[in-house]
Amino acid sequence: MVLIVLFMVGPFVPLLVQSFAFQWDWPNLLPSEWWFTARDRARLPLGWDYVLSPYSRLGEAVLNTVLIGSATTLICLAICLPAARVLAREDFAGKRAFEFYLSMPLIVPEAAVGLALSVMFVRVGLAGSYAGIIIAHLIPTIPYMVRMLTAVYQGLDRGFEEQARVLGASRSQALRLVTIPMLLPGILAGCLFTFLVSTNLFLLTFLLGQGKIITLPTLLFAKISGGSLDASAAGIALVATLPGIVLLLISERYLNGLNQLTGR
Amino acid sequence: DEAAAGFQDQILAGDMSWDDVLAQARVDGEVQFFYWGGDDNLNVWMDSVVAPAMAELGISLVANRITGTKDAVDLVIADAASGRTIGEGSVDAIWLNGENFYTLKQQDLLFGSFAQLLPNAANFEWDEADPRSQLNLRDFGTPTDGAEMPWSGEQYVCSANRAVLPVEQTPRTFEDLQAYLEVNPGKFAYIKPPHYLGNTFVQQVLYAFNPDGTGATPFQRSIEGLGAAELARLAAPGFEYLKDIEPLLLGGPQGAVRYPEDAAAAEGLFRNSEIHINCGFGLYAVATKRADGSYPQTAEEIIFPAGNMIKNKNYLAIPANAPNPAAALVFANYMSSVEAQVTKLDLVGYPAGIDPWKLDPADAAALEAAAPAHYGVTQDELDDNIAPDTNASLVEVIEATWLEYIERGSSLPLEEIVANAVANLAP
Amino acid sequence: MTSVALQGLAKSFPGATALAGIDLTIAPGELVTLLGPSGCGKSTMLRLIAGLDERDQGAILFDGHDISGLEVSERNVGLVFQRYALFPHMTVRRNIAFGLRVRGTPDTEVNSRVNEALDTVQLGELGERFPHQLSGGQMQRVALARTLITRPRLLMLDEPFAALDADLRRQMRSFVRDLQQRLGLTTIFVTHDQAEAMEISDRIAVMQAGRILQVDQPETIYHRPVSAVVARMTGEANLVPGSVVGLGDALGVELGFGPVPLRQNGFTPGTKVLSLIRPEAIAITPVDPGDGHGAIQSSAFMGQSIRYSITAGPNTFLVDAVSTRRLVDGQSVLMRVDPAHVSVFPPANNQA
Amino acid sequence: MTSVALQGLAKSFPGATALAGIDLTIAPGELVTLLGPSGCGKSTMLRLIAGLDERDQGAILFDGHDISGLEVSERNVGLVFQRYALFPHMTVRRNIAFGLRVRGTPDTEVNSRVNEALDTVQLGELGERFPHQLSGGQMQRVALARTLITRPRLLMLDEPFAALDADLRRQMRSFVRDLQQRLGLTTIFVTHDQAEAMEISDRIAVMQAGRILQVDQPETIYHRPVSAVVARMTGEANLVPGSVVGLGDALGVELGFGPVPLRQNGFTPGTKVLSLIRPEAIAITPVDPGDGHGAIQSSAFMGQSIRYSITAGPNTFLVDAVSTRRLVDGQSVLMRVDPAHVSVFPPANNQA
Amino acid sequence: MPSPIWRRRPTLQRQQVLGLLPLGVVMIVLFGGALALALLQSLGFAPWLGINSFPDVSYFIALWGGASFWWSLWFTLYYSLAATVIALVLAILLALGLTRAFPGRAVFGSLYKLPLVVPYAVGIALAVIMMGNGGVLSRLAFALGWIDDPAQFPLLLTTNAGWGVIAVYVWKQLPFMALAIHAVLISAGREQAEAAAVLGANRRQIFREITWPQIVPGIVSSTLICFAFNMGAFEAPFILGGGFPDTLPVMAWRYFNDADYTLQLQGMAVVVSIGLVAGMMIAVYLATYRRYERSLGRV
Ligand SMILES: Nc1ncnc2c1ncn2[C@@H]1O[C@H](COP(=O)(O)OP(=O)(O)OP(=O)(O)O)[C@@H](O)[C@H]1O
Ligand SMILES: Nc1ncnc2c1ncn2[C@@H]1O[C@H](COP(=O)(O)OP(=O)(O)OP(=O)(O)O)[C@@H](O)[C@H]1O
Ligand SMILES: [Mg+2]
Ligand SMILES: [Mg+2]
Repeated sequence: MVLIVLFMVGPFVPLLVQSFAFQWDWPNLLPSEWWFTARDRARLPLGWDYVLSPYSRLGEAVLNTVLIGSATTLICLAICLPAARVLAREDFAGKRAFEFYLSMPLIVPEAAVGLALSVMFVRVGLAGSYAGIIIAHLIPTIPYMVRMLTAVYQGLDRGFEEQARVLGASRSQALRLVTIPMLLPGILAGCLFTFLVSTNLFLLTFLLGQGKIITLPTLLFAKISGGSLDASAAGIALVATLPGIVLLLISERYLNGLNQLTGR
Repeated sequence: DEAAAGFQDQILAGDMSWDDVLAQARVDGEVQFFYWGGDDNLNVWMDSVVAPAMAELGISLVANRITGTKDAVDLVIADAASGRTIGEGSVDAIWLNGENFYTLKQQDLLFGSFAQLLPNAANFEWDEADPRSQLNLRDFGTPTDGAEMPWSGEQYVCSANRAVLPVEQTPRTFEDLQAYLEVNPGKFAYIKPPHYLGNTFVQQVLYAFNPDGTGATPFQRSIEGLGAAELARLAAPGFEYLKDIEPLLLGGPQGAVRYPEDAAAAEGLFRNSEIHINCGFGLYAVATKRADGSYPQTAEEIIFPAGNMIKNKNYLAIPANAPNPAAALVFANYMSSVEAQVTKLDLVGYPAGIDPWKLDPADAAALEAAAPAHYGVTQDELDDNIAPDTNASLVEVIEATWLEYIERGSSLPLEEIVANAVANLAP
Repeated sequence: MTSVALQGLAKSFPGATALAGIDLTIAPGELVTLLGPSGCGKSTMLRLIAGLDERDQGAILFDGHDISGLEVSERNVGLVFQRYALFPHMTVRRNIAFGLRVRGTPDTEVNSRVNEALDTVQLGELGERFPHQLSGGQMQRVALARTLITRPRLLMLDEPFAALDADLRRQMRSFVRDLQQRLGLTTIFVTHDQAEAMEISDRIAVMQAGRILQVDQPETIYHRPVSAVVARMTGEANLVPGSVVGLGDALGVELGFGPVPLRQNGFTPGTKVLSLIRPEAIAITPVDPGDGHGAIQSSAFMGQSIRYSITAGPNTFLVDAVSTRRLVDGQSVLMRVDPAHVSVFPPANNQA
Repeated sequence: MTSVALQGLAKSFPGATALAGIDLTIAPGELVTLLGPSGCGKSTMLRLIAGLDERDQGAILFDGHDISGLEVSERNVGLVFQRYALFPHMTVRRNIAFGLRVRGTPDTEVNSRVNEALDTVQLGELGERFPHQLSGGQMQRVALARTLITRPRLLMLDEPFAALDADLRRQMRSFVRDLQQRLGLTTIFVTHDQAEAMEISDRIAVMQAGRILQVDQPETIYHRPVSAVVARMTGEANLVPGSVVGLGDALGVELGFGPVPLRQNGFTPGTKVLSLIRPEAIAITPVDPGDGHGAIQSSAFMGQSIRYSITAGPNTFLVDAVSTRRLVDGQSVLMRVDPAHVSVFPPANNQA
Repeated sequence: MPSPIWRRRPTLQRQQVLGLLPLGVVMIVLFGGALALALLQSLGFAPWLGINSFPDVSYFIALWGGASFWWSLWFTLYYSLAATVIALVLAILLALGLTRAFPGRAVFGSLYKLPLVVPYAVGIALAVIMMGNGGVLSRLAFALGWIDDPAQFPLLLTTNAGWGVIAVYVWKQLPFMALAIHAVLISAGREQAEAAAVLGANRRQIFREITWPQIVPGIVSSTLICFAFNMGAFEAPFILGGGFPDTLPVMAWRYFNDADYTLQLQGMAVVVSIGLVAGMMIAVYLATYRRYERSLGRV
């Protein structure tokens, strides 16, 4: 157990060290010179100075990541919520097939979708645009959102809505005053996870962003694609970890963890 | 876009004053520039020096950092394929050279012959008669035809870590290197082709082992001119050498040769003394990399491979479907200004793309003053060992040959491999 | 106070006929209980009346007016579900206020009526709690208050106490009954517990498989069920096969311990019948072996009474006797039964 | 047949004392019921005996041997959970066979014993079904069979019928009792339903807050509870405050309808006491107004009996009378009580 | 004799359709369109590149005819499967561990989810810094005196043995699986396990007979998702893989980035092949699982 957790969070320690290193050569276990002692000599921003400067484009990447993630989440929610209601409550011909189709994006390679979409999007002018990326992000996020919302809806006894109706509430009042508030924790968890999936997507963003739209994963990928890691890459990797940590804390604190994620 | 097409016709016909171009550029308002974003120093310079300068001209510079120059070329092609012509594409300017320029040129996707129309064309040597004009007129052997503007010079320079490699053991030739590796197996690696740095290393090997002893010269010809069989003959000894040293390269002694993927990876190996010599483009690399911590403080430049250190230039090209062609021209003009060249040399350490002898003395002096220091070698020694690039049409063939012969370890005779590569690459 | 009439109400689901033609009239202020096994259509009937499901056939009349065309929210009925369906995200107060708020009642009135309702169900202090902070009985009372506050024309309670334990159930039973009588609410109560039905109802409608078998007052249902099925559904029952015999100028029925006069008419002697005798209707007296009608097989102490199993002739009878002193197994007993408490059913009737 | 002894058994959880020193001895073949409200520690006791939780203090002896050191799987006890805990992924057969299979019993023996067990619980044909294809009562019987097949030394049933409806519950009660007696199994049965406890037990242990208040036979518990608390927990009870009076040379207690001779000793006249009279212990006779001890306030038909609420003097009595004919509200009645059925408790005892 | 109905409520049918419509449209147009396009392109339909030889299986023939495809397929499968299996074993251990009470479980229980919420690229960065020959592990080995030159450290990254790729997958997916399994264990409660214990089952028997069937559905769905993802993943094998022969997604990528644009169709054929192989494996897996489920009475 301890080993497993060490395996999962332990590597963040050297990453942190690397981000503060100026020179850290093999076989030293600590840098021979730290970034803060070297920074005065440097003519251009080094390490964290670079990471936190506008030149690193980190701010832009964070902003894009959050923006795309939020928009994807909202649209995904708007599409999936009504569908989840039907899927959770009704039975209809072809339902199983439809549900299977909905989970297909989980098993179809991202590369296939990304490469095909980029061909499509170039033709309709969506490539390299926020709209294009957001639309593309819907594909891998929908299966999760639908699953989670369906589970949430299944967990909600129809009785509550019916009770509201019997008490004199109109359909919309029942939805507004009873159904939505009761679904809220589940909806939030779904949104959280969708946001997470979206912010973790690399290939789709990369293929459809055409280098014009950078997000945390694409920025970091560009930094480490050669298979090496300098101080500024380490810094960016750490920053790229932050949104996840924030979401994790929120979900652990307020939403009974990510447990709903496993829907069924 | 008819307006843009009109502009293109006018400017290329020389019917337009620079002031008109400037005015039109302000109308364009922005310029979409695509460049390899893997160098933090360059990024800083681009954002802190170039962007403000462009803003002063009323143009906002959108500097798109890409991981591979080819991505931008692909974009141009994809745009063109979906019917976007001048004024409608998404790329205004690309920092490129060699293959990528060759591709655009082949596909007829370049804006036109603009280079000599720019005011700062005065900073370059265009006289065919002067051999020093070669790098402005030809890019990897491909005539530039003014479709791209020289922007930066580069020279392939290797560095040694003096902490592990004493001066007296420093190799000057490939044979020296092999001897060194016999004693220190695994302590060298070159970047994996088709990365251009890897390609460059391979080209230098081919020059050095040219069986005719004519060095780079035959490699200046295009593949049509040279022919596959002749290329195979010229390249065979070089490839033999590459094959021979493979077991002595990084990881070779352990049975699994490793070619680093890019410059950053190679630098990491060099920092950790996994390799003793690191090669790449970068006349002033030691200075800049010592300063930013990516090289050990004991790194020095060396002369290797003596006489075959490829020197070239890289360029700014404007695609045929540039959305803001006027702004792109203004941008290209700025980038070849003395001011831009001086700050670039100073901050990024990229050698000047303009030709000092064409400048007035004050400017030339400023440029010289801005140049970072050399460690272990002098500028003259470096100047004395240069060689030209290989013709772009050969590069792809050589690259494919390397992949087949070295990486995949094909047992086919080299001639056949080269022939296949040529056949495959024919459109 | 509203009268309710169901006329030929029918409803099928794919694969199941939930209601097969129900006729039932409920007087204003009356509490009618639907008693029947799981799946017999009790909930379906309530849902049709509330408008939550759509009837296939028949009419639902409130005070003589057909309400079928009205939306759920317009019917103004109260329906308390088995598992309360309290809104977990609202405090007790807000739960109770819900019906008024959706009607746009002004806040001040809402407030005073909520207070009143809280008092009615004796939960004055718990207004600010959330449902999960309440006990089962308290939740049930909130559910009641929430429904009552809208002054429904008809109150419907669907197995409201099913989730409560035995004691609480008994308490809530009388609480609901008192409230209903005090407010004079026309009420339909659903249960499958006969004791509950007996105790709480003005009339009981015994249901099976989507039909009403009998509607009557509890005493009538208990003592004069129309069929053996109803008899079994309404309490422990000795159902003894036998035949009608002439007993002087009247008729009697042979039970295994001597013929008993029959209060029902219309049988001819010799007819095979099934006789119903409730366990507590048999009185036993210990006698010497040989003198009795039968012998005690086993007994179980049940608190209030002792249940004996007694073999008499070919039949075995359950007999409940008040638990004064317990007779030992094997004891011979004389058995007596009040003829007023014997019912017989013709064989045809035994199927229903 | 195993005897079980608990000695000073205690267990605390963070924030709750579940058991505060339990002493209890169970004879071989005896069925002892734990009766008590939710949270009084019934389940905890079973879990300690089974070894699922570890005791804080005390000893558990089987046939005089301390078993505390044994693993759960080595204790060979049977525990049937409230919600059965059938293995949903195994057929009925495999569920039942489980205990034998994990012991490595040969297949042929497993088979024959499973068949036997299926017969015992009368589920012969359902062997290939999965739990979700069974009704509640059937699941319960599978759970029983699964436990019985391992021939446990001690059978423990934790509210086994809580999830069943009233009728099924009554059926299962006698089923389990029969089985237990037939197999002679030492058994601990847990319930919070007093009627169930009365009917099924050899002895009842009445529990509250981690302690046993009284262990006795059902009759004793019902008629001679040691405290008012036990009285209330074991059935409907009239608990009337009054004082001890001299009654000739014996003692009596004033109940509101004349003094009743007291069968208990040790009280001095004038002592304030609480008297227990069960509702069915009072006999009433309708009389003319003015002649009676009290008047009927209200009545409820309960099937077997009619429950009257009768005011006599300062007290209100619940009286259960067999439902022959129902007296009207307001009717004056004479009240009589069998002195053998009156218990009194000293005030100190009323708290416990 | 139905009485007049004044106002009809909208039928459920129409509401259903309306509810499903937006989702259906997005999924069918976007996702379905992308799939169709990929398929078309792999069969020679790409008029925008001036190619239209549809239907034309030559791209598949060329692809499947070369040994390198099969090598790539092998590596793709190997990385995906090895990572999934390793992650699964660790995840089961972790999930079982988390059901026990121990000091610090709360922190522990949150900490292990960290990889779940960070991008793969971060995991790759961690692999680079830990596992490279100049990385932290190598330095630790030096500090322990096991090696004295980075070259002596076993090659973990950029090798076809794929340690780095597998490590990143495991790192990222272990929490996902553990979470799924843990959630199942929590919702299943301890009752069944306790019942089994009382019936005489020991720990091992309880795991095999009770716990395993409980967690199998969670295992299947999470391994399925992870395996499919691994089959199509690009970043990790691109950066940490051993180079030629690359995994199939990287191979597709290289085709797409080749100077020869017609190779894009070849790339699509690769991508479609991935989908086919993954689909086949998943179908077999699901069929096996269904059979198992049926034996457990779950339909
Ligand atoms: N929505 C539905 N779809 C299909 N069948 C249904 C539906 N609702 C009820 N039924 C069927 O209609 C019949 C009557 O169901 P109903 O719920 O009215 O029974 P009930 O008497 O309330 O039973 P219980 O005591 O279990 O609540 C049952 O056979 C049931 O299966
Ligand atoms: N695992 C536990 N952790 C903390 N407290 C517990 C635990 N198990 C039981 N308790 C507490 O111990 C006390 C006795 O619980 P127990 O389950 O034995 O009651 P019970 O008599 O079986 O009640 P019920 O009738 O509701 O089943 C209760 O206060 C309960 O809250
Ligand atoms: Mg119902
Ligand atoms: Mg319990």
